[in-house]
Amino acid sequence: MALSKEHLLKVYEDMLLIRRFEEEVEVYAKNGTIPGFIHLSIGQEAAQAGVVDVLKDTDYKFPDHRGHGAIVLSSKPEERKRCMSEIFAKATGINGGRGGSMHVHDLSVRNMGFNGIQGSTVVTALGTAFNSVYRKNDDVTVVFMGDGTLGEGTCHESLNMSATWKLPLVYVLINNQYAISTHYTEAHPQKQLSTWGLGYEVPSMTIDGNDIEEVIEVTQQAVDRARRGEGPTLIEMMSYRWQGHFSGDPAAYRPDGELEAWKEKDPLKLAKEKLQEKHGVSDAEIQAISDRVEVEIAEYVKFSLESPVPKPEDAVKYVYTDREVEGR
Amino acid sequence: MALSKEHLLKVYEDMLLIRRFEEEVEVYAKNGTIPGFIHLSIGQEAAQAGVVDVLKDTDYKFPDHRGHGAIVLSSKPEERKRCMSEIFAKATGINGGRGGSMHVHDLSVRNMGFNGIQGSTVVTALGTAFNSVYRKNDDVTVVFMGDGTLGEGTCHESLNMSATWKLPLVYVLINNQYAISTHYTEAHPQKQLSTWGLGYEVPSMTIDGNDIEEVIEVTQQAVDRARRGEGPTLIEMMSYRWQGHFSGDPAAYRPDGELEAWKEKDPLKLAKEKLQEKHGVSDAEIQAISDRVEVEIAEYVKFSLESPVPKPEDAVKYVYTDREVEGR
Amino acid sequence: MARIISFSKALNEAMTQEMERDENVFILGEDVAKMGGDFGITTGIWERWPNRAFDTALSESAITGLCCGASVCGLRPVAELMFADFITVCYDQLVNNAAKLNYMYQGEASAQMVVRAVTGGGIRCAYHHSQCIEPWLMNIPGLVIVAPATPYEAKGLLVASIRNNNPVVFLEHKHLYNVKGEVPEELYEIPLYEAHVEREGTDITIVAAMSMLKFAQKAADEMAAKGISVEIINPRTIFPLDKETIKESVAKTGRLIVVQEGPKVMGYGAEIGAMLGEELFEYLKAPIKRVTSLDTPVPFAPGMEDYVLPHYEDVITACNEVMAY
Amino acid sequence: MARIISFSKALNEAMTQEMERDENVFILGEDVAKMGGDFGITTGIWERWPNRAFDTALSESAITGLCCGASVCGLRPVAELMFADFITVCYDQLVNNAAKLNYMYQGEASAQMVVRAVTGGGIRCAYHHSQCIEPWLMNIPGLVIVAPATPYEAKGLLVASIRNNNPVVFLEHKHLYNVKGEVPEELYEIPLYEAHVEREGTDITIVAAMSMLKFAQKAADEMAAKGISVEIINPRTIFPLDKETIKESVAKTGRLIVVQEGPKVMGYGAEIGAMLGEELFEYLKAPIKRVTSLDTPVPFAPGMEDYVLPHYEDVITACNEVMAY
Ligand SMILES: Cc1ncc(C[n+]2csc(CCOP(=O)(O)OP(=O)(O)O)c2C)c(N)n1
Ligand SMILES: Cc1ncc(C[n+]2csc(CCOP(=O)(O)OP(=O)(O)O)c2C)c(N)n1
Ligand SMILES: [Mg+2]
Ligand SMILES: [Mg+2]
Repeated sequence: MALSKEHLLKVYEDMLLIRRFEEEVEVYAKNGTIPGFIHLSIGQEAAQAGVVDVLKDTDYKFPDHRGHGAIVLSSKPEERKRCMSEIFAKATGINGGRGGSMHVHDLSVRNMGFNGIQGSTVVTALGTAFNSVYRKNDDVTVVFMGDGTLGEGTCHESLNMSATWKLPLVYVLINNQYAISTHYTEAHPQKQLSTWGLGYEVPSMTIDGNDIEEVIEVTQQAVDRARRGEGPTLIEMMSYRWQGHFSGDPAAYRPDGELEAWKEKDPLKLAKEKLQEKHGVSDAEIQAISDRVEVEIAEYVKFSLESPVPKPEDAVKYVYTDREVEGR
Repeated sequence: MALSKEHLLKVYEDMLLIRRFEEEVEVYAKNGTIPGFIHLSIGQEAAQAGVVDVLKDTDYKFPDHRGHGAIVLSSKPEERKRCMSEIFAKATGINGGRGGSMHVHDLSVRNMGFNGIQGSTVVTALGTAFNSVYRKNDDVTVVFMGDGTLGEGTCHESLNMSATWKLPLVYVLINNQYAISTHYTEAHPQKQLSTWGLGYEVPSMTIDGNDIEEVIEVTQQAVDRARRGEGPTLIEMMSYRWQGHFSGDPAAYRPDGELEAWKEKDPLKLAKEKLQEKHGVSDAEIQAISDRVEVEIAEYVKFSLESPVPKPEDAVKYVYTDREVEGR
Repeated sequence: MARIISFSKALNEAMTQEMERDENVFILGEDVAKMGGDFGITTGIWERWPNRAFDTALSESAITGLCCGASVCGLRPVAELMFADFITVCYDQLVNNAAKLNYMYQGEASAQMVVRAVTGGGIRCAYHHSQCIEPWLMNIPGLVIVAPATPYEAKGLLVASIRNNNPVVFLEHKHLYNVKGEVPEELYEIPLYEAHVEREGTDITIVAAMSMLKFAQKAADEMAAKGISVEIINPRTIFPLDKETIKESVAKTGRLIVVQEGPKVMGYGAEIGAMLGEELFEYLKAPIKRVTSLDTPVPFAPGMEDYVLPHYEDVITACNEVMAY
Repeated sequence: MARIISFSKALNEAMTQEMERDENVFILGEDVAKMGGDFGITTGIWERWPNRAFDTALSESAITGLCCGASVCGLRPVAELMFADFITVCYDQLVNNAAKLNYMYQGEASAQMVVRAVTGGGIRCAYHHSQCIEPWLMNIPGLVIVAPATPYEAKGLLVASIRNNNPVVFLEHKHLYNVKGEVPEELYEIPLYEAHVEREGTDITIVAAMSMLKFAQKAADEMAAKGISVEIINPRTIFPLDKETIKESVAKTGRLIVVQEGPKVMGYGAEIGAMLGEELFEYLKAPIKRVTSLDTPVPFAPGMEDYVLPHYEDVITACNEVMAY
């Protein structure tokens, strides 16, 4: 599906925002400002931006561990800097700094956050999808997962149940070729992972996850189907992460030239070419987008750096809804 | 595949042995002699007898909770009475009475026993199959599972791994229509469960599990394939359990007439008809088989009833391989 | 006048009345709807609310995962786990998801779910259908484990558990299902986190939950005949423990016996014992005692299983020993 | 002369030398083969034995289930679980399968497997990558939990674990990987089930495992300067505990402090505390003390995480308190 010029411009800007967000996060992860480990989604912007573009604020989103992009784009514009300061472990973080990179949620836009156990959100997502059926509304749930995550037993239990009950659930399986160092063909028997979904008689397809137009088109169909109450869809989006598994992983397991080949399929480059060649967007317009994004990101970084750290003693808050836990 | 007369006679006797074994177990379960609960396999004799018929003593067998038939037929003839006395919780039981109906194993014939957690043996079976590859021998592993058990996440992890690594593993999925009270169409989205296996590009088929000839033919092919190192196969065998889920379950969830319709497809009746009509086996020959089986079963029962109970204090044995546990 | 019903019926009534009161409550699990549950506890619910009672596949992770997600949307799922031993296949959802949701969501949403689980031994079902699972969950802040001992508690604690906003693992001991007792018809809550002093006494404190309570009661009677006064504490909520009530009691008696089904090692008796050794050292007049199962899996043969399970006589021996000390 | 290597290297050497010695030993897990493990612990093994090192899918139940089945065939699998927190998704295979196999098979075969698991907090990875899991497994007879504190122990205990015929969960604390120490080049075993007296003393017994040992050592030094003599016990095998060594020590000192990472409630300190309250009551001169993490999940922000983890100062306070009692 060809997007309108306006639409493509919008998602191009979204993708650029992710790219730049991740690049800055990488800088501060590498220099030690950001604690813990960080999974970057550079190279996978189209899958994240495209899916979020299709969703409403009232749809439930389960980003995965490589989900900064989906997280930031799901957020209200004024909250985006707080997504970054969360990753910086700051008190202004959208979760007060207690979650960090792997656990950024914002219930006000139904970003449900991630759970560090791979495959866990894949079953939690059953619950929000079930809720739509129970309450007879048309909210859709989308869960992001990786090619590696498909190894977990929960994926089976989830697809089996959502398909049996026709829950409004879309599985976005970003096949970025690797689970840490293990290529997907070494962990799964089928040639394309989406074949798996067919075993449940669930509509399942493999698409170019770097082509934002294709991502939006196919996701829209799946979301529409879910909203109509016709059940789940599994979309395998082929893509590639440019960085290693986590920021700092040298990714020595990748064959020579593989990264370079995928850089040719850079989703931003593809979108930009379309904008320029098909829609006649000028260099100046592209530059203007870039400038806007720079301003935006610079603000996030500044905010993140300048924010105070959380109060240590707040660590004992919220263990129970109705009981205190002893502090020091 | 048509079996020879001798072969069909043999497996007919096998099936009759299961039938009579189960009928006696039911009597003593109902009158309280056998403790705990009992899952009977009456109606499913062909699937069990047929599969075991194909296997060697050196093949690994993982019976399921409804597996008395496969267990008894896997055993050496002189040990079969000890399978029954195990169910009777007797010291002479093949596991000293500590396991009971759900946990009868005999490592000397590679009956690996069951684990009460549905889906557990489905992953344990990976290990024995893996062993064949590691040691470069051609032992095959067969794991029995039910339609309900397919709900467990372990099934996915197992098939995914065995297919990726081409392990010599045959999944015998006895679809007896129900998991306790829940019909398989209410727990799974696909029309035939074997479709699921196709998602892994694993040869998967649905057969008449009450036709012992078909069971043997298809199992033989799967076992041969496994022995050749070509990987796993999933065989869905359609069948029906005549009794409720456990001995004592009134099975009120079954629609009127369903049981009667399946009794028409009694695997013993089908085999007997073939023997008589196609192979010209006489009533006297059939009677002779029946008589032999009666003598056999009567001996098992007598042995089970007369055996002593285990020593209570043996309960502390074998917790660790190299440490004692305190008794009373 | 007082109505006498079974523990099973009390549970059924708790769910039914809560479902009448709050349409966010629903039930799900294997065979809980059309059949009314493997133990018949959910009988009649599906007939009345076919859209609020769900039979599932054998998918305990999906069941509990669904509960987590649905909770966050404001629903109040009540799942049945059939045998508590099966908690092992959805352990992750309880430990790493449900227990931490309120913490992760900073109090904005929580896993306000109940997982009913049938616990304990004695029915000759061996290794995987006889275990006491509470110790496996008691190191997990965020979880609540509730353990009724009477029909009255069954109803009042289940109502409270359904209304509670934390994830509750609700233990139902197999041997209690047919026990009968007085249960008010109207809805009532028994507060969570509060142990109940079943009987006051001055010489020995016995802590005993669920089916072990009867051992404590019998022992208290037997000791009373000898002039020894036993105080019995029924924790009701096993985790987090009501330390105050236990401490108050032992501060008075100076002697503690924990009667606990399940292996001795790292049962709840361990936490109670250590807690007293820490906080009530100066009050202890005798060594603490744990009367428990042996440290083995649960075997099938009745004689073997009975050998492994806690023995009443050991409660009496423990009483005598702490008094003689 | 003495060779100094890291804890990581010691583990690698243990596996490598055991694989040289016994062809039944093999390794498997996520990224353990070609990449040499997420933490690099299995580096070089796949290069040497490409048919004895296996990268798997993200399927922890399949991995541990495979270990059980392969063990029964006489193999000796060594699986890596990456983060110990992931034990939740294969908890069933450890608790209901591996732990019970020898019992079920009446000693004819057992789960002679090792599951290596990277444990503990302090690396700013929040709720699901920072937990101490040993308490979740200590109520399960049949399991063994091993917890080395030094490079020397890492090698000797891993060798012993591989040779042991019970299922061993082998804990590797993240903070120890880079610690260096003396490690003999040749193969040696450190026996399981035996605690090690790290330092003899007469006034206070401190029990501390893995990375907590350094707190104990520092505290012992600090107290020694004040003339107080601390005995340090490193359990090495956390389950089953070497009760005798602990009892012998406390019989002498009369004072016990357990330093434990992970929440206080139902950590191993609970079992040790209760055991002493039972068996060594008359020797105790002061309340027992547990210095532990707070009873919360592990948060991400460094200040918050540090607040939750055990504090060294609390060890000193505990020492002063038991001496002042
Ligand atoms: C249950 C579990 N097992 C293992 C891990 C460790 N782990 C985190 S991400 C990851 C790889 C995931 O691969 P994939 O799903 O393809 O996502 P990608 O990282 O490629 O985006 C692994 C093994 C985990 N977090 N949880
Ligand atoms: C993990 C787990 N969940 C639930 C059960 C309880 N249970 C035992 S058998 C059974 C039904 C199994 O159905 P199926 O696999 O179709 O086998 P069948 O009984 O029909 O032979 C259930 C739910 C169990 N033992 N383990
Ligand atoms: Mg990937
Ligand atoms: Mg069935």
